[in-house]
Amino acid sequence: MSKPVLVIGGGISGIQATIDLAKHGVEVYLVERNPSIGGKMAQLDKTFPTLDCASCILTPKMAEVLRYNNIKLLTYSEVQEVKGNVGDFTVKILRKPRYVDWDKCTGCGTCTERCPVKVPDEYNVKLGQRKAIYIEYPQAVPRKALIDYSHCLRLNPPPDLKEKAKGKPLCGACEKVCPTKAIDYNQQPEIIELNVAAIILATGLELYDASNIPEYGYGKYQNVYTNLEFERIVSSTGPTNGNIIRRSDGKPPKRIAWIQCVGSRDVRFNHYCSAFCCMAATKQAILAKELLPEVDTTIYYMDMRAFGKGFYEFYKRAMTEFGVKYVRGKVVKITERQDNKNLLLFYEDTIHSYMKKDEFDMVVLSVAVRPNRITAAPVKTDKGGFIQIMDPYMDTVTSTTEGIFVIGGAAEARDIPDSVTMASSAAIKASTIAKKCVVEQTIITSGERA
Amino acid sequence: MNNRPKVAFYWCASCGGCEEAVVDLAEKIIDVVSLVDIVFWPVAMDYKLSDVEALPDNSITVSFINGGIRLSEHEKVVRLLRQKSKLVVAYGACACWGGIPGLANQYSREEILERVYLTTPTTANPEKIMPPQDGYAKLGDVKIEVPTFLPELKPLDEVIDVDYYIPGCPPTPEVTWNAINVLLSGKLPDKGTVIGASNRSLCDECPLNKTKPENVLIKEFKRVVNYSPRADTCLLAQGLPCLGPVTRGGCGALCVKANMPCTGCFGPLENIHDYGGKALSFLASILDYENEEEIKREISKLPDVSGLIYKYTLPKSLLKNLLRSVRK
Amino acid sequence: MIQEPRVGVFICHCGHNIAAKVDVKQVADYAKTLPNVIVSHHYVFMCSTVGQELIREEIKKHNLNRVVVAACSPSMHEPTFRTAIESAGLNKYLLEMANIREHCSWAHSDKEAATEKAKDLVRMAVAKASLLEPLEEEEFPVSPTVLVLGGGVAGMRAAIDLAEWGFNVYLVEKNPTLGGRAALTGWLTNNRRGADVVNNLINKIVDNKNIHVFTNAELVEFSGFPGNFKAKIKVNPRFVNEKCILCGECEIECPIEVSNEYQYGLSRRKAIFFPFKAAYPPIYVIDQRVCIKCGECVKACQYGAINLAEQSLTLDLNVGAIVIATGYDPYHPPKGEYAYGLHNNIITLFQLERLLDEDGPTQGKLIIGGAVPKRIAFILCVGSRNTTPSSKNYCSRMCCTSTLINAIKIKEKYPDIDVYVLYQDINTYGNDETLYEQAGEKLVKFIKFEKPPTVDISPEGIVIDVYETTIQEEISIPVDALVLSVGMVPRRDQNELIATTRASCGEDGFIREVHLKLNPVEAPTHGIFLAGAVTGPKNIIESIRAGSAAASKVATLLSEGKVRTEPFTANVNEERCSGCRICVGLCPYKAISLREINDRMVAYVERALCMGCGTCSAACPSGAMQQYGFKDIQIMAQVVAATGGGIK
Amino acid sequence: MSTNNYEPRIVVFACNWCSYAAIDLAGTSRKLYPPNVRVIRVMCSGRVDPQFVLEAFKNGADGVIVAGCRPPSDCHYINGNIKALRRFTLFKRLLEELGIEKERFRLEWISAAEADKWVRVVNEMLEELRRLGPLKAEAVSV
Repeated sequence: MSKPVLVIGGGISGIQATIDLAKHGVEVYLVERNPSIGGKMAQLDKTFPTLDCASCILTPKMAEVLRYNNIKLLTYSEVQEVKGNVGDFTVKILRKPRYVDWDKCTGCGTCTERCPVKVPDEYNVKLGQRKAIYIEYPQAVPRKALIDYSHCLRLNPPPDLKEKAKGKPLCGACEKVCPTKAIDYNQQPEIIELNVAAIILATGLELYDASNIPEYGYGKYQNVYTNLEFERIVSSTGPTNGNIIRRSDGKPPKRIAWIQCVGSRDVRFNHYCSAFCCMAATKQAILAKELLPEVDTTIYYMDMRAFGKGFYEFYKRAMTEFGVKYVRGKVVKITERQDNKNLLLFYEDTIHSYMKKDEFDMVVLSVAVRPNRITAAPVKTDKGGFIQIMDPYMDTVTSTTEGIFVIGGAAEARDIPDSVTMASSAAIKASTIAKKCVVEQTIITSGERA
Repeated sequence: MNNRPKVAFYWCASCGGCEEAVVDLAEKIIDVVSLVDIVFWPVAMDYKLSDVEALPDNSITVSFINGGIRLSEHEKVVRLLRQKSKLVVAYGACACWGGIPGLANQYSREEILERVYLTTPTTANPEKIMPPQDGYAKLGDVKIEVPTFLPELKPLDEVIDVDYYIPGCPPTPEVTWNAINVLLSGKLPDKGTVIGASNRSLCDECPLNKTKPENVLIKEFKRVVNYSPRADTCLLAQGLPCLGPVTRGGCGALCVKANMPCTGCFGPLENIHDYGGKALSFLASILDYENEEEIKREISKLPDVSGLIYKYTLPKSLLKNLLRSVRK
Repeated sequence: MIQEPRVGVFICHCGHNIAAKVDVKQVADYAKTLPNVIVSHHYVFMCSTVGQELIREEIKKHNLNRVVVAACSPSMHEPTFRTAIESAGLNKYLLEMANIREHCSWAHSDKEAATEKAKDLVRMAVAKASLLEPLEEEEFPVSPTVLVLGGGVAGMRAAIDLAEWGFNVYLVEKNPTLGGRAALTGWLTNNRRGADVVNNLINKIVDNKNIHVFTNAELVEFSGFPGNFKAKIKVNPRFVNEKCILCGECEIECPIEVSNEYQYGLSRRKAIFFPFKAAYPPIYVIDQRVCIKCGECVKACQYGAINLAEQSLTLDLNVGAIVIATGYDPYHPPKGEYAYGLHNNIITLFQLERLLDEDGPTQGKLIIGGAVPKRIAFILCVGSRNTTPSSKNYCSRMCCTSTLINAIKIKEKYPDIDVYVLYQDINTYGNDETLYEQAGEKLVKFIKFEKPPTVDISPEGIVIDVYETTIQEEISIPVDALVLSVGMVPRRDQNELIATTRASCGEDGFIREVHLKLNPVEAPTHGIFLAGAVTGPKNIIESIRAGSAAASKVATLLSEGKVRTEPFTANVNEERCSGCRICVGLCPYKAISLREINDRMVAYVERALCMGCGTCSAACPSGAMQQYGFKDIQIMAQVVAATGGGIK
Repeated sequence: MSTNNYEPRIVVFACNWCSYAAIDLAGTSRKLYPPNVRVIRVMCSGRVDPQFVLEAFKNGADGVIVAGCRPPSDCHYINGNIKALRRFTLFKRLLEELGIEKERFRLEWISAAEADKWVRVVNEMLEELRRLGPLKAEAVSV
C-alpha cells in the first residue's frame, strides 16, 4: 500500500480530487470542517451556463465518496498542524465531538423533530432555522445527525435554566427518541495523527463581508441581499421553498437589481476580479425571471466577464430570451425608502457618463469572494490571502511547498469547471508522489539492513 | 372421397385482397388444389353454409380466414368453422390484428354508420335509409334476417381460438406458399406462431438497408404526396416514415422496391407488445432536434399519427379496451 | 438458464421511520402470498449486521435465488444489500429494493394508505425480482500505454504527468516540433515567455524514458474500446536524421523560400528549416509540400544527415486511452475586416507577439512596416462575440489578457508610443485584473465601443472611427499600426480528427466534453480525454492545467490494470436484430456499431463503452436490444404489478 | 362507479439521477403528498419505451408520469432526456388523436433538488384525475 494523501476541504474541488485519487488506487483522507461535504456548490440552486441543477450533478459525486474503501472521510474535523516534507507529512486533525455515535445513527431525523431548540441555519446562510441537533441538509454526506454544543440545552444549558434544574440534566429529548440509541452526550474531541505523502488544500472560498462596504447598506437595509443569500432564496430546498420574497414584508419583489464587483476590482477592498459573479448574477436573474415572470431584473456591471465556455452565449440569451437588463455602471450608493423599504440606487452610467437614480424593491450584491483562512499548512499566500502557486506555468497547482497542492478557490477565485480541472491536476501529482513513497521507503529500509 | 386434407377459405371484414392473394399463387394454385380438397370458399366456389354445417366436427384440416370480425354473420361463420376445423389460420392483416378496417375502432358504431350512410360527400340518401340494427330487414312484405353491425371490429383471435397467423395486406404469394408448406409438412410449429414470414424486421431483407447512413437521424418527416424519394437511399434516412424497422419481414420489401415506405402490414415481431407504441418510439427517437418547440413543430406536420403507426394493428393495441370507453 | 425464482422478502422497520407509518407485519404477511415468494421477514434495522446476517441465513436455509429488500431508497443502501447477498453466494444483481421509506412512510401521513402502498411497492419489487438475471461486470485487462495527440503545452503536460505516474506515453505531434502555439506566444504574465515555458516542458519530456515522441506524425486510424484501443500512427518523413547538428549549411543552399508560419508570416524560411530556437527534436526538417528535391541541401550537409529518399512509416499501437490535445487555430480575419490585408501595418495579436519576442523576426523590436509606430491601437473581440458577420459567437477568453500584456510591454519599452485599446468589456478575470490596473497606470488609453469601430486606409495611414459613448461622439483615431486581437477558433483539420476518434463537437465548433461543469476533460466516449484549447479557448496556464487533469482522468481509468463494464449495459439478440441501425445514431457514447455475423450486418454493443442509459432499448423497433437489469419484460412486470391492486 | 371513493392511480417512471432523487428528497424532507403514485425506477428517462406507458394505461393506471432530468444538460447520460422528449411529444399527439385526455399523461422535468415540484406535480395531476374520473377499460359484449 502506498502512503495516503490528505485532502483538506470537502467542496467540489476536494471531492473531485478525492475521487480521482481513490480511483488512482491511493488511500485518501478527506477532511471537512463542516458536518457534511459539499461545500459552496451544495448551496447553489442551479449552475451557469447550462442551468444544471447543482444537486443533480453534485450529490452523485458526494455519494461516490462513500463508495470507495480507500477513502476515509473525516467531516466535522479540522487540521491543526502540518509538519514535514514532501512524501512525509505529519498531520494532526481535530475530530470535533458530534455527541452522536455515527456508527449507530441512521440519519432518520427523529431527533431533530423532537429537539426544542431552534438555531439560525448556516446552510441557508442563516435565512432559515435548524435545531440544536441537526442534519446539515437533506442530501448531506454523511447523512448523520450531530449536536451543536453551544445551543444544546443538555450540553450547554443557559445559566438561568441550569440554576432552576438544580443539577439535574436538562432536556435529553433526542436521547429519548433516538431509535438506535446513538446519542452520546459524553463524546470527547479526538486528535488523529496521520502520516501522509502529499496534501491537497481545497479549503475554498468565503464571501467577503459585505457590511464592510458602507455605501450599499448590507445588514442595514432589509432588502439588500448577498448573492449567496439570493441563491438560497431561489432554491427549492431553501428557506422560502424557492419563493422569492422580501425580508421586509414577505412580498415578491417587482424589480430586482444586481450590483457587480461588490468588494472586488475595488482598490479599497480586493484588487482581483472574483471571476464567476458576472455569470452567477446572470443566472440568478434568469432564475428570478423563471420564478416570477413579471419581475424586472437589472444587472449593474463594470465589464461583463462572460469569458468561459458557453458564457457569452448565456449572457446573450439572458438578454434576448429572458429580457434581463444590463447597465454598465458603478453604483455609488444605495439608500432605503422609509415608507416601503424600497431601495434607491445612485449610479454612474459609464457608457453615457451620466449620474442616474433608480428604484428597486430588492437588491442583490455580487459580493467578492476571498479564500477561507487556513493557517495550519506551511504555504505562502499572496496579498489577497490566496495560496500562492510555485510556478503556474509548470504544473499550475503546486504551492510554495513541494508536496502540498492547492486547488479551487483557495488558489484563485474560480468557477466550477476550473476548480474541478485543478482538482484532477493535483490528484495526478499527489498520487504520483504517494506511489513513489512506497518504492523509496522500501529502498531505504533495505538499505539500512544492508 | 379421398384422404386429402380438407381446406376452407372464408372472408370477413376485408377488402377481398386476401382472396386475390390466394389466386395470386398462380400456377402453384394447381399444386395446392391437387394436394387438398376445398370444402368451402364462398368467393370462388358454390358451397353453402349448410354444407359446412353438415360436416363432422374437426373434419376440416385447416380453415383460412381473412378479414376482421365486424358483422354478426362473421362471428357466426367463424365460430362454425372453428367447430368444424382442426386448425384455424388468421390469414392477412385484418384477421390477425384488424387491419385497415380496424382503424374505425376510433369511432362508435353510430358515428360510422352516420358517416357512411349519410354524410360522406358522395352519398345521396335523401330518405336517410340506414341498415337495420335489430337483425331483420323487410323485403317487400317479407322479413328477412340480416347481419348486424357490431360495436367494434375484432381481430379473429378475439372471437375464436386461432392456431396460426399469416401476416400481410395481403400476404404475398410467397408467404402464403411458405405457410401452406409449413402446414402440410406435418411438423407443426407452436400454436400462436406467425407462419410463412420472417422472424426479423423488414430491414433485414430490404435492398436499401445497406444505403442507410450509420446515424439515422432526420430533420423532418416527409410525405409521399409531396416528396419523391430517391431510389438509391434508405427511405427512412430520406425522412419518409418507413416502418420497415418495426415490421416483420417476409414480403421482400415490395413497397420499398416500388419507392414507397413500408406501412407495416406484416405487423410486429413476437416480443413487441404494441406495434404502434414501438413504431412511435423509434420514429420520434430519430427526429434530430434537441429543443421542444422544434420537435413539436415537426411532429405537428404529421397529419395522422394513429393512422400512421396503427394502420393495421389498432384493434390489437394495448389501448384497445380504452378505445371502447373513450369513443363513447 | 434462469432458475425457477425463489424470492425472499425482507422488510425493514428503520426503527420507527418505516414502522410508524407502515404496518410492517401486515406487509410481510402479504408478501408471503405473492407468487414465487418463499419467505418473508420484517426486522427493526435490516441494514444492521444482524439484519444482513438474517438475509444471508435465509438465503442459505431456503435456497433463495432472488432477494427483495423493502427499506430505504436504493441510493442509500443498495450497495449494502448487494454486498450482503453476494457474501451469501448470490449474484449481487439478484437484489431488488422496494423504497418504502423515502417514497412511502416519510411521504404519507395515513398509516392505512401507506401500508397499502408499501404492499404495492413490495409486489412490484417481487414482480421484477422474479425476472432478474445474474449480471456480470466484465473485466478487461488494459494496456498501460497512452496516446497523447498534440505536442503543445497541454499535450506535453499530460504526457509528463502520465509518464511520471508510470504509464508508457506516445506523444504524437503533427508538426515537425513540439511546442505548439505557446512556443510562439511571446510574453506572458509574470514576465514569462511562451518559449521558456515550452522549453521547460520539453526538457522534462527529454528526460523521461516513458515518453516516446513522434513529430511530423498523425493519427490515421483509431478503434477499439477503453483500455484497449488500436491506433495507427503515420509518421511522415522528415528527411533529416539525428546526425544533424543544426549547423544551418543546408538552409543557406536551399533554393526554395516560403512564408514562415513559425513567425506567423512575418518572415520567410527555406524548404529545409529549423522551426524555432527551442524546437524539439533539435533537427532540421524538410517541408515536403514545397521541397523540389534538388539535392542542394544533401550536398551542403557535411554530416550525412539528409536522406531525401526517406519514406513515411506507420506504427500500430495498442493504447489504453487517448488524450486529445490538438489545440486551436487563431481566427483569421477575412480580407477587409477592419481593413485587414489592406495595409501592411495592420497585424494580428499573434503577429505582434512575435514582434515583441526576442526570438522573433525583429528580435523584440516593435518594427511595423519598417518603423517603430508612434501610435498603435488594438481592437479587441476580432472574430469573437459576434462583432462582425464572420466572427464567432463566443468570447475567446485569452485575448484581453494577452492584449494588455503586450500593451504594457510596448509601454515599458517605448513609453512614448500612444497605445489605444478599443474594447467591449475587458475580461481580465481573476488575478489578471492587476494587468488592467497596470495598463491604466501606464496610460494605455481604453476606448469602449458599443458598435464595432470602422477602419479606413487613407493616404496618410490608418484611421479608426469609433463612436465614443461617454462623450457620445464619433471620433477618429489615426494610428501608425493596428493590432487585431483575434480570438481562437477550432482547428481547420478538426473534422478529420472527429471522424477518426469518434469525438464530437458542440455548437461553438470545439470538441465537446461529457459535462461542461464537472467533466471538462472527458469526451462522451469513454477512454477519450481532452486537454487544452481543443475544447474551447483557454490560456496557457489553463491548458497546462487541463493537461494534468486529463492525465489524472486517464489514471482513473487505467490505474487498476483493468477496466470493468457497467452491469446494466445493452445487449443485442443477434438472431432477432435486422441491422436497422436505429440504435446506432441514438447512442450518446457511440458504443453501438454494426458488424457482420453469419453474412448479416447486426448491431454490436461495445460493452466497455456502454454506460447503461437504455435509450437504444427504448427505441429498438424489433425488441432485439435489451438493457440488462432493465429489460422490457422486467419493467413491464413492474408496470403490471403497479397497476394490479386497487387503493383501498 | 361512485366517484366518491375513486382513488386515481398514477404510475411514474423516474430516472435514477434526478427525478428519483427528487422523490427521495421529498421523503427525506417530509414533504407529504397523497399515496396514489407508484414509482418505477429506470436509469434514464431515455429508457422509457412508450409501450410501458400504454401497458400502464391498459392495466388500469388513471395517469402516467414520465419524469427525467431537466433539459438540456442535467441528464446523466448526456441527452437521454431529449430522446424522451421526442418520443413523448409524439406520444401526446397520439393520445390526443385517440381521444384520451391529455391530463392523463405528463412528461415532467424534475431535478434532484425539486422535491417541491414533485409534490406539486402529483397534487395537480391528482386533482385533474379526480375531475376526469377513472380511465377504465370497459368490457363490451359482442
